[in-house]
Amino acid sequence: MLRKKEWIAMLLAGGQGSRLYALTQNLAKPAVPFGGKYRIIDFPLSNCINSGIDTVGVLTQYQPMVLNEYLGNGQPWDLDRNDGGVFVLPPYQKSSGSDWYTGTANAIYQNINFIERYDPSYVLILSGDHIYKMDYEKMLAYHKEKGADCTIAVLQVPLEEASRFGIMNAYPDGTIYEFEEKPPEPKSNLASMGIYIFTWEKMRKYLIADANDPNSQKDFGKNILPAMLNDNQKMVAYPFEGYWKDVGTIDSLWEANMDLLDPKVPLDLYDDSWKIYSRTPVMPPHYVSNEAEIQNSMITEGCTIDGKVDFSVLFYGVVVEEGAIVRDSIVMPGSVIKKGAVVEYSIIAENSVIGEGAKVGQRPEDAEDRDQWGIAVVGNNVKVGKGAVVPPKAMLDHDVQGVE
Amino acid sequence: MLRKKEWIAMLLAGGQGSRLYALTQNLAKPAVPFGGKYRIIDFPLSNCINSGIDTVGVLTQYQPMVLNEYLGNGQPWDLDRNDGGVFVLPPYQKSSGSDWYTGTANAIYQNINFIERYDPSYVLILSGDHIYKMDYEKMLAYHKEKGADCTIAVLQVPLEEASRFGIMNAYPDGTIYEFEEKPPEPKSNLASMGIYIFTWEKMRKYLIADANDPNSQKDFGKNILPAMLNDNQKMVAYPFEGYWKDVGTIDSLWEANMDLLDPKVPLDLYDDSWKIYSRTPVMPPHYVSNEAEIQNSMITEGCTIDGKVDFSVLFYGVVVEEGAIVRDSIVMPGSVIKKGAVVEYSIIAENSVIGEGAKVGQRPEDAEDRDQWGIAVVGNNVKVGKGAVVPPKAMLDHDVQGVE
Amino acid sequence: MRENKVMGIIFSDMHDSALGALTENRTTASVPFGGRYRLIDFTLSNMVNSDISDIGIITKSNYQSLMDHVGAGRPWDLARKRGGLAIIPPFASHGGLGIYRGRLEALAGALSYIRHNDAKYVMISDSDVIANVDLRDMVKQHIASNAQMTLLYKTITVGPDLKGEDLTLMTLDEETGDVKDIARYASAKGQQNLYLNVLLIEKTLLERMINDAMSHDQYSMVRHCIQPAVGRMTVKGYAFEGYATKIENMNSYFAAHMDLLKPEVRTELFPKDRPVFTKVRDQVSVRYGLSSKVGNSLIADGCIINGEVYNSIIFRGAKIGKDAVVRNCIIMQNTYVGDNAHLEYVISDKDVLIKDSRTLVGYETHPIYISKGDTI
Amino acid sequence: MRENKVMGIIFSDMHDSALGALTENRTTASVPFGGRYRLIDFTLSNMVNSDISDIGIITKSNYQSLMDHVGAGRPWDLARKRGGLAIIPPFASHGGLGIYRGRLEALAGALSYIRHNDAKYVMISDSDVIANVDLRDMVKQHIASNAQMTLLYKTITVGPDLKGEDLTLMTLDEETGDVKDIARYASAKGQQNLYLNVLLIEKTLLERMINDAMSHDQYSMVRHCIQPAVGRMTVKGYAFEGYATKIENMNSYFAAHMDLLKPEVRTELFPKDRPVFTKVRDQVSVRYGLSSKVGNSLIADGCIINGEVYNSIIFRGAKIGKDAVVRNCIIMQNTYVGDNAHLEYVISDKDVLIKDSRTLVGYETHPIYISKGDTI
Repeated sequence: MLRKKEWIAMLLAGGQGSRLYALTQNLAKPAVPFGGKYRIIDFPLSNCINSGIDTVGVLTQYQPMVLNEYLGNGQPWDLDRNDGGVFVLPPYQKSSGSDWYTGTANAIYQNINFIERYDPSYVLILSGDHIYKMDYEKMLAYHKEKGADCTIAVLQVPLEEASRFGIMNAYPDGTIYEFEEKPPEPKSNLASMGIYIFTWEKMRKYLIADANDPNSQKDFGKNILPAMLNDNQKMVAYPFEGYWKDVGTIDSLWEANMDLLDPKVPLDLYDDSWKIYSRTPVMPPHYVSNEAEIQNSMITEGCTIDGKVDFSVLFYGVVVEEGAIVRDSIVMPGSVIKKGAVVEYSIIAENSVIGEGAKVGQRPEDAEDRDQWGIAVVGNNVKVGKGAVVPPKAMLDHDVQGVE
Repeated sequence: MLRKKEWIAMLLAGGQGSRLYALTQNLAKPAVPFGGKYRIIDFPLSNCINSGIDTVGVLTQYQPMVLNEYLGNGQPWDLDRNDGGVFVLPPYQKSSGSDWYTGTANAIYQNINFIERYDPSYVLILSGDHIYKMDYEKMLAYHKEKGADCTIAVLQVPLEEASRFGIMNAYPDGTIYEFEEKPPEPKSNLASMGIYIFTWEKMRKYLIADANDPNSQKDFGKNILPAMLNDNQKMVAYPFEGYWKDVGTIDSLWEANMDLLDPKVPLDLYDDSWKIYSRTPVMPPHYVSNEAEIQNSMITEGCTIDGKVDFSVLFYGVVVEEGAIVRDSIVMPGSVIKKGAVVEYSIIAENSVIGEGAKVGQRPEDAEDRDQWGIAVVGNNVKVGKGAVVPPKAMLDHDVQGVE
Repeated sequence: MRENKVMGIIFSDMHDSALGALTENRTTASVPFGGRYRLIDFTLSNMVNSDISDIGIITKSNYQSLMDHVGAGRPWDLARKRGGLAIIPPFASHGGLGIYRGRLEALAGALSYIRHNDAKYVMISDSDVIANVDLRDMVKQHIASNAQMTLLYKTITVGPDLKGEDLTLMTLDEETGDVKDIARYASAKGQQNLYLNVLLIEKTLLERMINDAMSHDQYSMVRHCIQPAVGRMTVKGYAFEGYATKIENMNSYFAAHMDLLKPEVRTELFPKDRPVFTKVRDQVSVRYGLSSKVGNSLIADGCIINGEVYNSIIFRGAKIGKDAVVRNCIIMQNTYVGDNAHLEYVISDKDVLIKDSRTLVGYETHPIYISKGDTI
Repeated sequence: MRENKVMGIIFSDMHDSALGALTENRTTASVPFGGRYRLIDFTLSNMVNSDISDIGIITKSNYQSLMDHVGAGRPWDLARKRGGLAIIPPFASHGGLGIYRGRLEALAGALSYIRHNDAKYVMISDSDVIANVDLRDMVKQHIASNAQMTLLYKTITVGPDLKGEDLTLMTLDEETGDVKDIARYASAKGQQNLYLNVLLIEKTLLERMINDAMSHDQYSMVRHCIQPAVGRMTVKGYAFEGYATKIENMNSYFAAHMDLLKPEVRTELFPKDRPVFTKVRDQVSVRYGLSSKVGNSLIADGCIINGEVYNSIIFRGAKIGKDAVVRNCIIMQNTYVGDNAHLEYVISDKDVLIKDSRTLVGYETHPIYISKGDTI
C-alpha cells in the first residue's frame, strides 16, 4: 500500500555515551543539549528534512524514553508524516526470541522489516553525535553518478591528526581501495565521518551474511565495510567540506559550543535556507536588567540575566542572578546561577542550581596543576550549595552541601 | 513545564497472545484486526479519547513495531498532541541495567518516570484484548465519589459461568472485601473486566513495594490488588452494563465479530457520539458485481465481490471471486478468495490467498467428528493452493500446496 | 534547496456555473464524487503522489465546504510545518472585491504566495478532471525538452467521449510536440487534443506574466498567457494516455459515475501505488441485511443496505430501506431511502430523505436531481 | 458527551480602526506584541490552558496574516481531528457582504459553526486584552451561581490605569455579584469595573439570542444582548484580579510594552503552568557581540546585538548595529538598526531598515511609528 521511497535514513543513536557520563545519566547522547536551543540529534534530523528525506529510523536501546518524548510526533522537524516520519526503534521480542542490539550492524539488521516497509533504493546511515550541516542529496547524487554500492562521506583532516581517525585510502576518482582504522602512519588524510549511503539491495545481503557470521562484532566499520571491500564492491569516498565535529567527549562538546561564538567558524545557524529545527518550550524573550553585562555570548528565550555573562552559551530558561559571573561556560536549560556564584570553564547541565557564592570550575591560567585542569561538569538536577567549590575537571552527579 | 493532568491511561498491550497463534506470529495481540475496519486496540483507545483522556502509554515488548507504526502519531484517534498523546513504551536500558517486563505491575513500575512527567492524580489501567464501549469518565466520577484508592470495573456474568472469571465480592455499597480468582463456588457474579482506576499516589507506593518483593509475580491481579486489600485500602467495584468481550481466543474473536451481525447484540458502532476510530488505508468504495450475492454481512472499502458472502465480516481490500463462497467467516484485510473456493467457519488473516476451488473450514453440521471441529485459521500472508483442503480447527501458518 | 522543485496551484471554482445545482452551496472542487471523494481529491492526490507538496488552492466564494473538506491538508499529508496546503482566499492581495474574470487574474491574488516559494516550477490545475496522472513524467518531459510551458492534454474523439461543448483544443506539431494552436471550439468533431487545464511553467516566467497581465488589465490564462506564447516560446504538449474525464455539467457528472462501474476505469483511477486520498470519516463497514440484493454497484462505508441496488453509486452513510429498489442512481452521503421506495436515474445530494414507498424515475439523459437536505 | 464543555469564539478584528497604522495590513488579533507574540496568542492560550479546545475565530477582512500566524492551530495544540481551531471567514453563512456592524451580527455568520458543536457553554472574547486568566475559575463560578451570562471584568482606577476613552463599564450588586448596569462611558472617573469583552453564556441561550437579533436587525452584543438581559436574567460579573491591559490605541500599545519590563508583570503574564503559546519560528539564540551593552530590555531569539539597548523590547530576528543606541523603543521582527544609529521612543514595524547613523527621537506620549518594510 505504501509508496516506494527512494531513500530513508537510519540514525544510530548509540549507547550511553559514557564519556559524557554526568550529562547522559538519564538520557541518550543524541538528546544532550547543544548551542542554546538544540539537542545534538537536531543536526542530523534537520539535515535529513532539508535534504528531502522524510523517513528516519532512530536506533537506540539506552534510555529511549527521553528521545521518544523529544522526537514525539516529529512535527518540529516537519517529520510528522502519514507515510513515513521519525520512529524510535528500540529492540523488541519476536516470536523467535529477543535480543538487545549487539552492534551497529546488528541494530540495522534487527530492523530490516522496518526498512523493507518503505522499499527504499538507498539507505543513509547516520550517527547521533556529530554537529554539522550537510546536504545528503548531493551525496546521493554522487553515489548514483559513481554507480557505487557504498559511499562514505570523508573529511580532510590535518595529516598529523589522521592517526586518530578511520582513514580511507582512495584512488583519484574516489574509489576506495583500503581502510585503515587509526593508522599509526596514515597514507591519506581522508577521515570517515560515519555517514554512509548504501544501495539497499547490497546492504541487505551483507547485513544478513554478517548476522550469520559468529565471529563478527556486528559493526559497520569493523565488519560490513571490510567485507564489502573484500568482495570488490564499488565503494567511494564523498569529500565533504565545512564544519564537522564529533561531540562525544566533554572537551569536544564544550569546544563545539564555543565554536558558535567564533565568527571564523563556518557553522552558520542563521541561514534560513538550511535551518536547524528543534523542540523547545515556548518562553517569553529573555530579560536583561540594568545590572547585567553580556559580552560575546549566546542567550536564549526565558533567561533572566542580572549578572555578568562572558564568552558563554546560555540555554533557555537560565537565570543568572546579580553579581554572579558566568565565563567560558555552557549553562543548559533551566539552570540557576545564584547571587555571587562564579562559573568558569564549565558545563552546567539541565535544571541545576549553583548556590550563592559557589565556585564551579576555574580558568586554566588560574589552575595550580595544569595537568589536572579540565572542564568542570555539573550533572542534571544537581544542587551545588552556598559557597561550595567544584574544582576543574570535576564530574558532579550528586548534590554538594553548602559551606556556611 | 508540562501542565498537570488529572488522569492518564496505561494500556497493557501484553505479550504474544499465544492462544491466537497464527494471527499473532508477527504482531502484538492488540493489533489483530476486528470488525471490518478496526484493530482490537482501537476500542480502548477510542474509549479513552471519547472519555477525555489525551495521554495513553501502551506497554508492550512483543513485536512493538507493528503497533508503533499503526499508532504512529496518534492522529486517527485525535491523540496527536503537543503535550501528551499516545506512546508505545517498550522496555529499555537504564544506566543501572536493563530488564524485559516481567509482569503487568512490573511494566507499569518500569514506566513510573513516564507517568510522573504528567503528574496525574489518577491512572487508568486498561488491557488490549477487550471489545467494548465504555465511558471511563463516569467510572472516574464514581471513583472520586466513593473516595476509593482503587476502582475495578465489574460485569455481571451468569453465576454458572462465574467460576471462569476473577470474582469480586463486595458489600452493597460497592466496597470490595474479597477477591477470588476463578472460584469453584463463586459467592457473587461480579467479574473483573481488567479495568482499574488507581489514585496515583497510592498506586505508586504499592508498585514500589511490589518491585522490592522478591516473591511477587509482579502482577496486578495476583499481587498489587491483594496487597492493597490486605492493607484495608478502599477498593470499590464499578458496575458496567453493556457489551464486553474478551477476544483472547480464536473462538471468542470469531464470536465477537459475528456478534456485529446480530442486531440484538448491544454494540452499536454507528453511534456518532461514541465513534470508534481506526487507521485504515484510503480505498475506493467496495464493488459488488451482478454475479454477487450478499446476505447479513459486513463489507468494507476496497473489496470486490463477485461471489457469495453470507453471515461474514470482510475487511478492507478483500476480493471474493466468481463462484467463491464465504460463509460464517472473517476475512481480514487484503486477502483473496479465488474462484470456486469455499470458506466456512474460518478466520482468514491478512493478505492471504485461498486458491481456486480450495476448501477452508467446515460447518459444524457437516463435521464427521464434532469433537474435533472448530474454527479454521489461515495466518497472515499464507497461500492455500488450488483445490487444497484446510480442515476445521486448523491453525495454518505456512503455505499449502495445491492439488491438481 | 531542492532541485527542480515544483509547487502546485489549484483553482477551486472555475466551473461553478456549469455545474448548476451541484455548486449552489459549494465550489466545483468540493462537489462529491465516486462514493467518498470530492472532485479536488483527484487533483490534490495527483500532485501529492507526484512529489508536489506545496499547494495553494485559489478560492473565490462558497469555500466553507472546501475548507471543511481539506482542513489543514492532513489526509494528503499536506499538514506541513514548511509548505504544505494553503487556502488563498479572495481578499488576499488585491483590491478586496473578491472576484476575478479569469485564471490569470485569480493568479494575481496569489502572486505573493507564489513568489515566496522556493520552487522552480509551478503546476497550475483546475479541479474538474477525474484522472490519476503521474505528473512526474510530465515534469521530466518538460525539463528534458527545455519547454517554457507544458500543457497536459488527452486525445479524444468528440462525440462519444465528450459532447464538444465549448472545449479548449490544441493542435500539435507531430514531430516536435510543440503546440501550434490552442483555442476554444464550440463545435469540434472527430479526434481532437483536449487541453485538461493543467499547465506546467517556470515560476519566474509565470511571475513575469502575471505582472504583465496586471499592468495590461488582462485576465485569461489561455487568451492572454498561453496563446501569445505559442510560436514565440517553447510550448509543449504532454499527452495523457489513461482514463480522464472532465466534469462539465450534470450529464457528464452522471456519465463519469457510470464509468466508475467499469473495472478497467477503477483500475486506472485507483492504482495501489497512487491512492486517491480524501478526508477520513471513520465510518463502519457496510452492513447488508438479510433481504439485500446488489448488482454492479459501488457502495461506500457506513451504508446500511436492506433493499435492492443496481448500477448505482452509494455514498458514505446512506441507508437503503427494505424492499426499496435503487437503479442507475447516484445517492450521496447520508441519504435515506425509505422502505419500498423506487428510484431510477436519480441524483440525490447529501442528507436527502426519500420517504417510504416514494417513486422517482428519470431518464439517462435527464437524471432527476434532488437538492441537499430535501425531503421527498 | 463531555459534561459542561465550553467552546470558544474569538473576534479577530473588533478594534482594527482604533489601532490605526498597526492594523493597516493585519487584524487586531495579529498585531505583534511582546517580542514574539501576536495579540491573539493571549486569548487563545487562556482558552487552551482552560481546557477550551474548540475555538472559532471570526474574521472580516485582512485575515491573511492571521491565517499565516494561527495556521492549523498546532502551537496551541488545536490541530485536532475533532474540534480544534476553525477560521470563520466573512462569507460563511450570510449574504456575502462580508461586513458586520457589531459582535452579535458577526456571530450570526458563525451560527452554524456554533450550532454544530456539542458544547454546553460558549466563551466569547475579543482579542485586544493582554492578560493570563484561568478561565476555568470563571466557568466554575458561572455554573455554581446558576448564571445565564457571566462577564469578565477588572476593577481599575480610570486615570492612571486607563485614559477613560469610551470604556464599557459595569455596575455590580455588591452582595449578589449581579450586574446591575453595563454601558459605554466616554468620561468615567475613579474606581470602575471595566468589562474585558469576555462573556460566558449557555449555548442554547446564545443561539436563541442570535436568531432573535437576526429577526430584529440587531447587531450589538452589549446593546442588544447584554443590556436587555440585565435585570431580566441572572447576569454575573467575574472579577479578574491579576494584570490585564487593553490595547486601545498606539499609546496603550506602547505603555503595555513598557509594563512588560516590570518583573511582576512578566511573572503574572508568563506563569510556568499556563504558558502563552505562539507560532514557532526556529530562531537561533541571541548573539551578543563584544561591544554590546543592554539594560532593562527584553530580547527575543534570533537577534544579533552589537550596540546598546535600554528600556526596549526587541522582537525576533532584529539586528542592532555597532555603536547604535536604542532607548525606549519597540523594535519589531527583522528590523535592522544600522551602526551608529540613534533611536528613542520609536515603534518600528516588521522588516524596517534603519540605515547607519540615522537619528530618530520621539517622546513618551508621541512615539514615532515606522511602517512595515520602510527604509529610513
